[in-house]
Amino acid sequence: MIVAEQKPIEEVLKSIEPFDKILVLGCNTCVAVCMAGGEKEAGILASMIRLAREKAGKLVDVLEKTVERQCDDEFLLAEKELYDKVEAVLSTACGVGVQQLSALLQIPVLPALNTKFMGGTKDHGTWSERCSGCGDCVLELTGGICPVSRCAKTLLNGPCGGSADGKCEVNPDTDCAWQLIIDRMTALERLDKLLEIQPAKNWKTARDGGPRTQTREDVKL
Amino acid sequence: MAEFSPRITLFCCESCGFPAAERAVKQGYSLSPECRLIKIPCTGKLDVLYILKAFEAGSDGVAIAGCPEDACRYETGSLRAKNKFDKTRAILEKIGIEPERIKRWQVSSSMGEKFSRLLSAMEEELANLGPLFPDRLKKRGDN
Amino acid sequence: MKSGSHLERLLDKGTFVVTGELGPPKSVNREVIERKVGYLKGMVDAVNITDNQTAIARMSSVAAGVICVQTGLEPIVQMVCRDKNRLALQSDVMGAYALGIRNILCLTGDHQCFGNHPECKNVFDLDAVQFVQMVKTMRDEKKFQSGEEMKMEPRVFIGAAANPFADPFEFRVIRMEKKINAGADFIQTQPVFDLERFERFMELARKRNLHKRAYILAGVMPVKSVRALTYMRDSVPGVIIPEDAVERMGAAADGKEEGKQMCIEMIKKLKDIEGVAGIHIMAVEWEQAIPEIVEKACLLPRPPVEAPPELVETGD
Amino acid sequence: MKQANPSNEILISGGGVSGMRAALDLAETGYKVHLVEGSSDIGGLAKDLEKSCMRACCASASGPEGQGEEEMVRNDCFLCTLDPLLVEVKTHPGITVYNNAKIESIEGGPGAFKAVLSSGKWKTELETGAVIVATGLEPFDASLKSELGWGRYPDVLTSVEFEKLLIDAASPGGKLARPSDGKIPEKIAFLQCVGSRDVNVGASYCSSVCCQYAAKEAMTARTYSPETSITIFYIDVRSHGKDWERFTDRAKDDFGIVFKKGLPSRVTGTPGNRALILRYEDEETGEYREEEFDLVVLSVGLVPGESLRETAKILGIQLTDHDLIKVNPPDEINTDRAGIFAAGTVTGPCDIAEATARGSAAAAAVGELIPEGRLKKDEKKYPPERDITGQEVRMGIYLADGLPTALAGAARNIPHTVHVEEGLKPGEEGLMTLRRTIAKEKLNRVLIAGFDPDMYNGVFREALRETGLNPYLLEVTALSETGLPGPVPEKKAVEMLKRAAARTAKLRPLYDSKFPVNKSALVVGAGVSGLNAALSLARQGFPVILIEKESEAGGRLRKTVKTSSGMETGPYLKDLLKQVKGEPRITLMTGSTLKEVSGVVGDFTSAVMTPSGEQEIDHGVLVIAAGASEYRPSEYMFGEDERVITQSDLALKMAAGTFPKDKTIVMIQCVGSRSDEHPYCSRTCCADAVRNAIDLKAQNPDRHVFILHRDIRTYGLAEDLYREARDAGVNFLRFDEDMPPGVEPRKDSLQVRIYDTQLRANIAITADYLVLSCGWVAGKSNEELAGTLDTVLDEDGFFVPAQEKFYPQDMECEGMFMCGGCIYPASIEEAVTQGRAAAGRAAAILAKEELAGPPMHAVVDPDLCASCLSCVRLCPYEAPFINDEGKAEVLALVCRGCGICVSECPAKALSLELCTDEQVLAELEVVSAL
Repeated sequence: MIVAEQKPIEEVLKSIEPFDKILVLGCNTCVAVCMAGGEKEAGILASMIRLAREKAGKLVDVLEKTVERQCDDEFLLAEKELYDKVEAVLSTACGVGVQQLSALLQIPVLPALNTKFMGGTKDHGTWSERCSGCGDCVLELTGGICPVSRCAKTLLNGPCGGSADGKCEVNPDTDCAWQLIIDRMTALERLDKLLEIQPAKNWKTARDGGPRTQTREDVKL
Repeated sequence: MAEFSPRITLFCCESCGFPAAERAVKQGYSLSPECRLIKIPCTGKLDVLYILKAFEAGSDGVAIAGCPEDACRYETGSLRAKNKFDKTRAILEKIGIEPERIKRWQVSSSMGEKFSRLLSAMEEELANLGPLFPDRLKKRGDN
Repeated sequence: MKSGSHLERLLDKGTFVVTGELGPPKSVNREVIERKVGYLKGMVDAVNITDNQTAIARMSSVAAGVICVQTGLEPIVQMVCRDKNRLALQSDVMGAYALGIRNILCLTGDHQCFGNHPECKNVFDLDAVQFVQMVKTMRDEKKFQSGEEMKMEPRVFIGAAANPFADPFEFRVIRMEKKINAGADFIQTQPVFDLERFERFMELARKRNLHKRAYILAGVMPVKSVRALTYMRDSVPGVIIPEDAVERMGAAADGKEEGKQMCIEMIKKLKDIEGVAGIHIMAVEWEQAIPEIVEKACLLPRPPVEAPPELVETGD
Repeated sequence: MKQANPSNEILISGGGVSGMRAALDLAETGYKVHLVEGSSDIGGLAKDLEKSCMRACCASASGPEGQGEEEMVRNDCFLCTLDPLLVEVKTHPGITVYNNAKIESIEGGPGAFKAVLSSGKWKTELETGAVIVATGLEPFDASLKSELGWGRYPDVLTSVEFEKLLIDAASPGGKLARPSDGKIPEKIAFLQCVGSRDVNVGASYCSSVCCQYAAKEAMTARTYSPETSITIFYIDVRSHGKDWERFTDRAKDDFGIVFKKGLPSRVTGTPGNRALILRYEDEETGEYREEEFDLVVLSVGLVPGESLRETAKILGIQLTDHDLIKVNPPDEINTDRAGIFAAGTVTGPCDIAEATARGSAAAAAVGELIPEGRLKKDEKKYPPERDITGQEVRMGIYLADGLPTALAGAARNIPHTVHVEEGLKPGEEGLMTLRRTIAKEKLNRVLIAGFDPDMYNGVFREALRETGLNPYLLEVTALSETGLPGPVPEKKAVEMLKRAAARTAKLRPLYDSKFPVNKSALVVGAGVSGLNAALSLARQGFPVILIEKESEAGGRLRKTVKTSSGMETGPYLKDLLKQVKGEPRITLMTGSTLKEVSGVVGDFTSAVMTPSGEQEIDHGVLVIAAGASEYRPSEYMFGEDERVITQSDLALKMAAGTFPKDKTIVMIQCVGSRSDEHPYCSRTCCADAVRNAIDLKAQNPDRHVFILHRDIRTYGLAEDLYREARDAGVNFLRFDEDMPPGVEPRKDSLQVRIYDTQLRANIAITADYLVLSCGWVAGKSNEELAGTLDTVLDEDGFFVPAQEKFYPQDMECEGMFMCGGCIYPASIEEAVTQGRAAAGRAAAILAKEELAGPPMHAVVDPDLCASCLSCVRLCPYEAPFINDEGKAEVLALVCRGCGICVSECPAKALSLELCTDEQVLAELEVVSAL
C-alpha cells in the first residue's frame, strides 16, 4: 500500500488559512489502512481544524466526506456538489489523490498528508518501505528482498562496509538489506548467485526515465 | 456574569466509570448541570474524535473515566484509552488548547468518593483556566 | 603494464609498497595540499586523494590529485558513486587521466547522512563493483558503459576497497573477489586494528587465490588518543577495535606516541602476512606522523620514482 | 378453566423474598407460577427495609467518628434495595401475582393438586403440580410486652417502625425525627430480643436477624444524625453471618455505638418530660442504674402469625412446637406432605440471604419432583416484524406518569416526533397504551422517559415486539445523568429527553444472537453441599460431573458424628453416597481438581486433572462447593498436652465410646474465630459445643461441664439447645476478648483460669479435658480456584457472591454458582439448602434450550471495510476475522461488545450496536446546541 502520514497540523492550518469554507476529503483505500487519511482520520482532522480556527477566532466551515479511492475520477466526481460549496479541498489522500482531484477542480486542492512510500505493515502501527517502483524487479536475484528500496545506497552487488551486526550504518534500527539477502540466499542454498556481478542497473524504467504511464491496450475503452 | 460553571463531558465506561459516578451521586455528590455523562461500554471504545467533538460541542473539559488499567473488564480497553488520551493531548497542544482540559481517571466502580474528588478538582481547575470559547459562554447563558 | 603508474610498477616488481592518504581542503587553498605533500613525499609511494570523504564537501579529488602530480607525488584519486552518475564518473575518469592521473580507486561512498549535507539527494547510479567494471571496460575495451566506443582510453590502475571488519564476515572476501572479477588491480583495506580477524580474512582470500589476482594493501591508522579510538569503535560503521587496544591506549601516558607505536607494530605484523602487498597508512589530518611511522616500521627508504615508460597509445 | 399440563403450574403462597426467588427460578426454568400474596403487594418484610446489606457501602462508609480525613458520606449504595427483584417478578411473563389472596383449599397429590384461591372479590380453581409455602414470619407484636411501653409512649418504637423513620430521614430534606415532637433524638436505646429467646411470650428461639438489623439501623441513624448517641442493650451479640462480625465492629469502633450487655426489663416515662427511663444492671459494676433516653427501639423478633397456622391447616402439613413448618433435618424444604414445600422463615428464622437460598432450593425441589413439568418456552406468537427500511424516522415519546407537562411541550418540538404520550404507567395499562399508539401512529422509534432502563427495557421491548416493531428500536431513559431515580431539574430533564431522542432516532433494528445451551453441570467439591447440588441437578434431569479433590466424597461429613440438631451424619452420608451412585446422571470423579475454565454461560469448557490425566469437560454451568477447613489451633497448648482436644475429637471419642464418663470438661469457644487473624464468627461452633455438652451431661448428669464463651451464638432454633444445656446444668462463663482464659497443665489435671465478666470474678476450674471449639477457615484451594475462575476472594479467603442478599449463590460470572463453606461457614443444614439452592439457580439456565446474547456487538459494513486488519489485531477476544469476501466480520457470539475495534477502525466500517458513533455524536450535537 501507499504509506503516508499526516502533515503537521500547523502546516495544514497555514495552507487553509485564506479559506472560510473547506471540504476535508478522505480516502478509504491505502491511507485508511495506514491510518493517515481514511474516514476516521479525516474526521479527526476536520474536528481539529474547527477547534483550532474557533480558538484562533476565525471560524471555518468544514465539510467532511470520504470516498472509496481518490485515484479514480468516478469516485471523486460523485461528490461534485460538495466542491461547489467550498473554497478549497483539503485532501487526506496520497499525492496521487490530491492531483487526481486537482485536475478536476478549479479551486485549490491541498494536501493534508505527506506521502512516503510503498510499504507493508511491520507491526500494527508500523509500516516499512518495500518497493520503490524501479520498473525492473530484481527480487528474483536477491531472495525476495529488495536492495533497491531497502539498501540505503541501492547497492546491487553486496553490502557496503557499513553493515554491522545486521544493521544499516544509516540507522541502527534498520536491517541491512544485504545481510537479509545473504541470510536468505544462504538458507535457500543460492549464495553462489550473489557471486555473479550484477551489471549497472537500467534506471530507464524507473522514475529516472521520466514520468511514467502505464497502458493496457486491451482493456482501454 | 455569574460564576463560570465549566461544561464537562465525561466519557464513562459501563463497568467502572459510570458506576463510580452513580456511586458518587448516591453518596450525595451533586453533579453540576454542565457535567454530562456519556456512557460507553469500555473506554477502549473511545475515539479521539469523540473527545474533539465534545470540545466542539462547547465542553470546557473532557474526562475519560475508565477501569484501572490492570483491571479493565475488556483487558486492553483501558490501555487503548490511554493511547487515545495521550494522542488527544498532543493534538490539543498543537491547536492551541490547554492539554489540561482533558483528564483520564482510572476508577473502579466502588470509587464514588474518588470520582467526586477528581471531578471537583477538575471543575476547579477548569474554572481557573476559564471557558474554552468565551464567546460561546454568552450564548450558553441565553439558552 | 596497465597504466604504468609508479604504484603499479613497484607492485609488479614485488616491492612492499606504502601508500598514504590526503584529504583535500574544504576550501580552494591549494597550499594545503602542497604542504601535506611535503610531509609525505619520499615517505610513501603514492597517496590517496579522498573524494568528499564522509560526505563533506571538499575540493574535488581530481583537482587535488592534479595538484599532487604537479607537486611531485603520485596520487591515487578516489571517486565515489554517491555523488555522480555513470555519466559524471566516466567524464571525471577521462578528465583525470588527461591531467596525468594514473591511479583511480573506485568506491561506493559513505552515506550522506554522516556528512554536512544530510538533506542532499544521493545518486548511487552504480555501485563500486559496477564502477570498477565500467572503468575496466573503458580501459581494456575502449568502450563507454553504454557500449559506445571511445577513441582513446584512460589507462588507469584500478583500485577498490575491502572492509574485512564489516558484516557478514564471510561475504567480505566474496565481495572483494567480485571487485577483482570486475577488474580491480589493487585492493586497499580499511584500517586493521583487529589483526586476528584480518588474518582470517587473508586466509580466506588466499584460499580463493585472490592475493595472486590483485595486490592487497592492508590499511593502518595511527590514532592520537583513547578517545579517538573509542569514537572509532562506537561511532564509525564497519570498524572493529579490540578491547586490548583500547586498554593499551587508555593506559598510555602519551597517547600520540602510543598511537604511533601501535601503528608501527601493526605494520610490522601485517608485513609478514602472506598476500599483503603493501601498507596503506590513513593518518587522517595527522599526515605529520607518517614519516616517523614509516621510518620506525623499517619501510625507508622508499624506492625512487622513475620516469614512467612510454605508453603505447592505441588510439589517435 | 382447564390447564393443558397441570404439573406445569406451580402455586407459591407468600410473596416475600423467598417466595419471589422461588417464583423467578421456577418461571425461568419453564414452569408457570401462581404467586399468591396475602397482603396488597409482594415484597414481604424486606420491602420495608431502608437497606438490607451488610457489605459494600454500608460497611465501607466512614462513620461519624471515622478517620476524619474524609467528609462523612451517606452510607447508601442501593445495591441491596428490593426494587429490581420486585419489578422482575411483576413483569415476568411466567409469573401471575394474586394480591390480597389466599389458598382456600387443596386436594390431590404431587403433580396433580387442585387448589382453590380466593380473595374478597373472587374465587378460582387451579390445578397445580406442587405448592411452595413461603408465607414467612411476622414481627412480634410489641404490645404483648406492655412493660416496654410500646403503644403507651410515642417514642418507643419497634425496629420496623424505626426503619420507616430512617426512610423519612433519607428522603430529600428529611431528618431523623422522633415521633413525639419531631426533634432529633439525642439518645437512642435499642432493646434486643423483644419477642425472641423468651419462653413466656413471643418465640423461645433466637430470631437470628435482630442483632444485625439493630446494628444497621443504629449505624444508619448515626449517619443521618451524627449528634445522636446510641446504646444497644443485648444478651448476646449474634453476628454470625458473613461479614456481620466486621459490621458489628464497625458499629462499635467507627460509629461509636455502645453495646451494653443486659436487658432493661422495663421502660418508664417521666411525667411532663419526654424522657424514657431504662433500668438495667451495669455489667461492669453489677449495680443497677437508671438512664434516660429520648427514643427507644424494640428489636422485635420474627414469630409465626395466625396465617401460617391457617395455611398449614389448609395444606394439611404439620407444624413444630414453635408453630413452624415441620421439616426433616438436615432438609429444610420438604414438608411432611409430598409435593408441598416450605421456603423462607416458615421453617425457622433466617436472614435475607438464607431466605433467598431456601427459595431457590424450593424451586429445585419442585424441579426434582416434576422435571417433566418443565415446558419448553412458550412459543409466543408475535406479529411479523414491520420492515422499516427506508422509512423516515417516526418517533413516539412516552413520558412516565408524574412528569411535568413542560416536558411534553419540549418533546413535541423534538425532530421526528410524531406522537407524545403523557402519564405512562408502568403496568399493563401503560403497556396497552404503548402498543395501541405504536400501531396507530405507525411509530418506528420509541422513547420512554422517566423509567429505569435497567428495569424496564425488557418489558417495553416485549411490548414493541407485540406490535411487530423490532424491540431494539426503543430507548428508555431515567432523565438523570446517572440514570438514578430522583428529582431532576426541569431544564436538565428537557436536555436529557433531547439527548435520548437524538440517540433514539439513530437506532436500527437488531436481533439477539442465540446459541444452544450445554445442558450439563460441573460441580466442584463432593462435600455435603456439592453432593446435594449434584443430586438435585441430576433429579431435575441434567447430567452432572462431580469432581472431588480428595480420594473420597463426603467432605466434612466424614469427620463429624452428628449435627447440632442431633442427626447422625454417618448414616446420612452413606445414604447420600448411595443415592449418588444410583443416579445415572452423576459421574463422580475423585482425586480430581479443576485446572482451567473457559467459555461463557451455557458453553463452558473446563480442564480437570484426574488421576488418569487431564480431561476436558464441556458444561453449561459450574457449581463451586469447595468447602472450608477446620481451624487447627496453636492456642491453649493444643498439640502439646493430649488432654487438650477439639470438639470434633470429642464427638468422635464419645461416638466410639472411648470417652470416660466421669471427667470434668471445660470448653473454650471462639478458638480461631473472632480473632485478629480470623475476624469473623465461625457460626457453627456454639451449637456444636452446646450439643456436645448436652451429650456429655446425658452420659453422666453429675459430671461438670463448663463452656467459656464470649457470646453464645445459638442463633435460630439452636437456642433450644442452649436452653436445654443450661437446664441440664452446663455452666456458661463469659470472658472478654481482651482477657482470654489461661490453661496450666498439672500432673493429673488442667487448671483453667477465667475472669467471668458476669460474676465479675476470677475463677479457676480443675478440668480433666479442655475442648477447643475451633472455627472454620477458608479452604486452601480457594485461592487457586479463584485464580482459575478469575474471581476475587474476600479478606478472609472466602468466595464472594455477585450480590449478598438476593443472589447469594451466584458468582460474578454468569453461569457460575457456589454453595456451602467456600462462601462462609455453614451448618450441615444450611450447606444442604445452599447446595440445592445452587442447583435451583443453575437449573434456570440448564432448562433453557438456548441463550440469547444481546445484540450489543460490533458489526462491519463491508462496503466501507478496507480490510486493514486493525480489528483482527486489536480484539482481546479474537472475534473479528477476514471472511471469504476479504472483508472483516465479527463473530457475534465471541464479541463482548467492548468497542475497542470500533474506535480503531480507520475506515469507520465498524460500529457497535446500541452505542454507535452516530448515537454518541448525535448526543454531542444536542449538547452543542445548549
